[in-house]
Amino acid sequence: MAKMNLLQAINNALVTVMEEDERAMVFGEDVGHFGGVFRATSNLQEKFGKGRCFNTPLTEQGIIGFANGLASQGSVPIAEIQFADYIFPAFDQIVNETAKFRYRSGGQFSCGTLTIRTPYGGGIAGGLYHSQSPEAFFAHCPGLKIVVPRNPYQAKGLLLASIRDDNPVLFMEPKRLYRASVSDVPEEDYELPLGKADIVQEGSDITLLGWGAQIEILQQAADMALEDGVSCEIVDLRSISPWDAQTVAESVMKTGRLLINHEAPLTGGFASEIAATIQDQCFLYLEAPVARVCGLDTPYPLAHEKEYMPDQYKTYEAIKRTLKY
Amino acid sequence: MAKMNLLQAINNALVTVMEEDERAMVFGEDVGHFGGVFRATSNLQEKFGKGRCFNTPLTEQGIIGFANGLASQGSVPIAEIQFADYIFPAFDQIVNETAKFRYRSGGQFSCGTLTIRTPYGGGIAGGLYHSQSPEAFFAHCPGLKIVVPRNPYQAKGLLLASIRDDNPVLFMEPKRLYRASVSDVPEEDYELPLGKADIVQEGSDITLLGWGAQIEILQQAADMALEDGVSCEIVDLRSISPWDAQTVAESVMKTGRLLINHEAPLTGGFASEIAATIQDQCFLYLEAPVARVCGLDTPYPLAHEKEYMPDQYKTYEAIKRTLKY
Amino acid sequence: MQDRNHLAQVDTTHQVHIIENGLIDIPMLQILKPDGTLHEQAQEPDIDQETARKMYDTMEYIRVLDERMVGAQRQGRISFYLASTGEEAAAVGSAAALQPQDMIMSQYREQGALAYRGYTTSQFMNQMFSNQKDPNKGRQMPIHYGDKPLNFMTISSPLGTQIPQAAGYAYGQKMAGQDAVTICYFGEGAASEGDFHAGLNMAAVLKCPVIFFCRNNGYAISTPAEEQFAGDGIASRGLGYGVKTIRVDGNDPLAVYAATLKARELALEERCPILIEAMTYRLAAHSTSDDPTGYRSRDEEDKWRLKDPIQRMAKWLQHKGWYDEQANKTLVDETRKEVLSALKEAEKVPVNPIEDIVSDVYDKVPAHLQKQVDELKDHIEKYPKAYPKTAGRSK
Amino acid sequence: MQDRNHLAQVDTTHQVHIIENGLIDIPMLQILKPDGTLHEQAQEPDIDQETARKMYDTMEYIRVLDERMVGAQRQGRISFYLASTGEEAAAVGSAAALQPQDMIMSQYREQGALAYRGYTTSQFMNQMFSNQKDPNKGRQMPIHYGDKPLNFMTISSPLGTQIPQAAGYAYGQKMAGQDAVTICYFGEGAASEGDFHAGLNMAAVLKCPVIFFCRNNGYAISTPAEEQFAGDGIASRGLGYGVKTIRVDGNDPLAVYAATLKARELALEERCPILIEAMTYRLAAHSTSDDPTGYRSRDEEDKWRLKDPIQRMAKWLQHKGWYDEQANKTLVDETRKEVLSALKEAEKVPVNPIEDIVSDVYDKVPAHLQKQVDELKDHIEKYPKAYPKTAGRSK
Ligand SMILES: Cc1ncc(C[n+]2csc(CCOP(=O)(O)OP(=O)(O)O)c2C)c(N)n1
Ligand SMILES: Cc1ncc(C[n+]2csc(CCOP(=O)(O)OP(=O)(O)O)c2C)c(N)n1
Ligand SMILES: [Mg+2]
Ligand SMILES: [Mg+2]
Repeated sequence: MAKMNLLQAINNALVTVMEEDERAMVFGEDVGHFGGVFRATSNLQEKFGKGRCFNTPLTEQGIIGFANGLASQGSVPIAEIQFADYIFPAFDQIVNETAKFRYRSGGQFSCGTLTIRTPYGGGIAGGLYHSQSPEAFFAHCPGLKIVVPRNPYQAKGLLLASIRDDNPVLFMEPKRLYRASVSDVPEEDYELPLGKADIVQEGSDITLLGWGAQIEILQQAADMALEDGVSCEIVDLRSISPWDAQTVAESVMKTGRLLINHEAPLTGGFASEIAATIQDQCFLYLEAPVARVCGLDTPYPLAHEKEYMPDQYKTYEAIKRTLKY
Repeated sequence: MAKMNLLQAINNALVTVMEEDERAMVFGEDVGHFGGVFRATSNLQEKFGKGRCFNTPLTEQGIIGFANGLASQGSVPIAEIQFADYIFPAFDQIVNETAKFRYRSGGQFSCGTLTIRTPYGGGIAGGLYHSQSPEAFFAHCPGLKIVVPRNPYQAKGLLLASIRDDNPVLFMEPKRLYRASVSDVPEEDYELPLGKADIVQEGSDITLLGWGAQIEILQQAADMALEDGVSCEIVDLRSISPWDAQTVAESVMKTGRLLINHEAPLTGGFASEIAATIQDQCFLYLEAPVARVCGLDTPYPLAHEKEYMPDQYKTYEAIKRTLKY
Repeated sequence: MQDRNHLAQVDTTHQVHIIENGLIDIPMLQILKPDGTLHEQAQEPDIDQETARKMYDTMEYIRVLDERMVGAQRQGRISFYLASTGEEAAAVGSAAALQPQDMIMSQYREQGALAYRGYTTSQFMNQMFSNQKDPNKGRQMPIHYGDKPLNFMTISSPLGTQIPQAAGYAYGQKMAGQDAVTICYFGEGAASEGDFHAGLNMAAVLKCPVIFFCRNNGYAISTPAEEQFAGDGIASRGLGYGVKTIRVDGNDPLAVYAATLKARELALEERCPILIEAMTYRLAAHSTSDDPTGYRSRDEEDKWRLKDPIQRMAKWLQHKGWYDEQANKTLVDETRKEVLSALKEAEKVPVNPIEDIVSDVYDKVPAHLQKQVDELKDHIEKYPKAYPKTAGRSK
Repeated sequence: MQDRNHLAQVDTTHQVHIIENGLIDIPMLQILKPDGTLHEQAQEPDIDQETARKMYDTMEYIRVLDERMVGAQRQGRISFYLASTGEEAAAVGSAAALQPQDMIMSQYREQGALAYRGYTTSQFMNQMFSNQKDPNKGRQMPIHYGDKPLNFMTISSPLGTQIPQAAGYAYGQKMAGQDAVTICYFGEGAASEGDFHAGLNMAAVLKCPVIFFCRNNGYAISTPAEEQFAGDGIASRGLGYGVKTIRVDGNDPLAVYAATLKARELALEERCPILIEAMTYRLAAHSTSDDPTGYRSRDEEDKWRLKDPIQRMAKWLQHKGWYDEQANKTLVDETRKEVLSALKEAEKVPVNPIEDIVSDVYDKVPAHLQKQVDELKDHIEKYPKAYPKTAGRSK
């Protein structure tokens, strides 16, 4: 075990996989000698050479196009998109190509070995172009997996599993935790399962569901609610796609209430899918409507960032409303 | 009044607006002399000159980038994306630029005059790249309006309103109705409201909600259900964004049941937003879970297109299940 | 850290110096005259009779296949087709210069390259009927072929996407130390996509052994080349990327062959990309959904009919004494018959059972898709008449 | 229909002819020697004392502003800054050659162009403090200026997106018959984006009066130009698009001025795009979030310090007798004071009231957003301490 922050845990996972599999390659804007603008890829070029860890020209559509080709050839590309806000030029390559490669070829070719890493989320005074949480855009696209870790331990285990999984994975890293979140991380190799939610805290009155950096928010709100005698179950979804409806439904059947929290705008955010599914699967168990505590339906603000955030206070208020319903 | 098919109604709306406003310009791949691959822009170049109706090079990101600039300058661009499946290279220009232009500039500049027209949807043996219904990808993006007509009359009135609305509008045309749907269309100018759903048929037992070509499917299913004595209310959402939650909620409060149908894959489709909102707003009125009859969570198939489609039989079965719940 | 100087190669001038069209001249390699004889200054590529005959036969074969399939579409037997008439030399001449281990990533009008690799008439038909013998499992519209054993990447409809992919594929080949390159075909229309820019630039910077082969056939559906770009074709872009570039007469099979041979050699030796622009003309309609009389004249087409690559090669073969009139007639007749019978055969083969609707979305069918297909199967059982292709069948 | 022939301009060759790097030479316009004297063969642009002084003063102003704001960021007073040190001549020299009605679409390192147009120190500060006096309403990170009265388009962080937009804007200007062009600034890094390709190609084909102005400053964050492209800079791409192109010494204010003047003239006269590549060097860190010692040597930077555009122009002004040492000292001192006081002032101005969180998403606030902001206001009332910027304030 070692104390690592989230960046170190990711770097550690990358070293692990690059040592093990010489087909693994890490690339993106500034990821080479410099080690990436957040330094997640520090020292990889020194350790594994310029052929396996390199800067690309500044073109997200090119990075993912290149990665798709490399994956279909049998290499193991780990591509970085510098900010999730800049993933959209690659949207076509991801949604029409990465995700449909295996299907359209009847399984002859695929991008199964591809992993796309990208920092996402707000709370860092980044404004509308350094704060977005675009998971829902990709969750509507069959063929991709989407994974979000909540801390360094989760990050290493989930990233190793994502890289080795034979499906393309979009691995979204909560950047406000990069240095802020520190935890014990085993130095040896381990994997955490994809597609499985994680019950972070058991409780009986309401299920609080989220992912990534928002898990901390849920924890704070749960602590506030506890003062009122409310027992919250906290579930980290971890995989947005495919998502673990079963664990969520079981939790809701137990608590009778569900609150979902995400930073992305409310409308069409992934909470809507969860609410739609759970109201169907748990109709007779629900004692109140599924509550969504999300970003506003606006671009991500700068001056009003605090006000925009689905923070612990808004979450706590929604817990109270849901319990009083 | 004249009998027009959906293409003619669109062409007629374009002529109307180009005659009225010389800032209006129509462009895209093959839209010039040829009049577009579906012929929606026939004769516009002849009538209004090459300066105002022109072919672009083959680049969707360029078409929308160009259109964004043109709109911010004060012209009235009406850009065509040849198939909705090919809108993804323009995703960044739409989601990060078109939609955020006004917001980021504090209202100094905007793309309010822009309209993007694109044919969408399946049922034409088009396979995974000529059949997609990408509305949900855009519905998660504040700042855009999304409009879908169900027939020629609606198409002309909604397109005129979309072009004149001072917000960027994504106007999605159900291509399987292009020639198949014929209706009486006034030759004079008229507009239909954006953001307002349309009650196509009143009923009392269940609300069937959809848009575009699926309204026909809902009608057929409603006819089947009528034989069993079930009275269906059919609502055409028309605007996906912003959507008319009020009309839908009122209908559901009356019928107690809601079924939503769309062609796009189930997970993260726009039905999820509607279900999430309605279970919240109508929790105590709902006698059964909101039902979603949608595409499978796969790319759009070719050989199994019929099986994939959320058709009248699947809809009818879901009506029965919902009523029996 | 070593100092960098991005001005090292730059000369200085003191007058406003404008770089513009016409500054370089990019001539087009032509080896055969239209009458099939060699240009005086031209060197015949090192090509044996067998290869030459295979090239010729493949072009003839494709011409017949195209013609028959356009017919089949008109009869309503298939939903869609896209012919390469007039452009056969571009695909076949280049494919002939490759090795079987080279990956082919094509746009959609390069059926000649696939046929040259050995794709059979039945295989073509199975794809076009989306039946269960199609290795792509009937998932795409006709002409979206793909065959892993032949190193022919499954075609994707969105234009240009294969261009950066080809750079990546070739990079992977290089890293794996393979004696192989990737060839990437695309039209001059597709070259307007952002992916073209990304692909060429990345290939140049990352030194990928890839041949970018552009068929400049004058049209992208109805859009003529002059409304597609304002530079000197696609070749003039090579310089901007620092990519070695060759322009070739796309209707001259020998020139295409020679250019591609050279390109492959350079790509492997120098581990670098090469751009080939083949100047040709789309004699066919864009596809069976298109009618070119709406945007071009018969007269214009006729001028290009005179440059027919098949005729040109036939004449050269005659000069060489490698042409066999009778064998050729037999080939054409046999192909016609073969196409018809393969078509009839493929028509009868059912589509994949319904289970396949959810396969290959992921490596394994996840729980939510299993549930969706199970419900679908129950539903089909209730309404067998509504789903005639799959009702009553199971895996 | 008139016949088209996309081969009309193409010559024929009979040898494999390879187009490659080095085939054309794209020299760089330099008018001033580093010592501020004119090159013998160079012609001094037609520039009056007032314009020359304004250019110089603007560069000095920006140098001071940059330096002070980097300091303010280090003190934690603003969250982010991005300096243009060493590149002032590129932005200022080009802006000086434009007319006020020309639209400026910049990347983010062209504060010099904005200052030249008359943006005041207070305006800079209001943007950087996202306060309610910022016409962009505090919606973007520091340095994302935008000002409609000055025809300066609000900056967008995603790189390259303004390139096709500039083509469209210029097309609109042309269609409206305006005597105006658009200038579009971007870095050599941004020129790798697909949007660059789309923008230049469309502008060329659709004949848009736009000046594409590339600052090639050798780096995109840590990525050196040699890992960004393999061609001869960005200028060599102009030929591929059929876009008239000028390369200029970006550290020579007179050369930049002369090139842009010429470009504007051509763009208006011929209604066509022009590409200018200004060769310069980013002496500053990429931004205050960056530390260049991780990827380049001090020594390399020092070589470029010798090419300082401000020094060069100062010497030329001295030669001309237009330099006023005292006035210059005053300018620098005054600017320092002005920046400090404007900063203190702007710091105190509150952000917009909470109602603005939902404005400008649409032209009017739609019902669902009204509801969201109403709920938010109630919430803020309950937790005023958690939202100190907006609690207790209303519009
Ligand atoms: C991204 C994308 N946009 C649009 C289309 C529709 N489309 C199919 S073929 C075609 C023209 C392609 O022309 P070109 O690349 O020159 O190839 P050619 O047909 O001439 O062989 C168009 C616009 C598409 N398939 N993909
Ligand atoms: C689409 C996109 N991708 C990545 C980034 C992150 N980013 C900001 S600036 C920059 C480097 C830009 O370099 P260049 O264009 O050369 O301009 P310079 O900073 O040298 O002036 C990068 C990668 C971005 N803003 N937008
Ligand atoms: Mg073409
Ligand atoms: Mg740069």
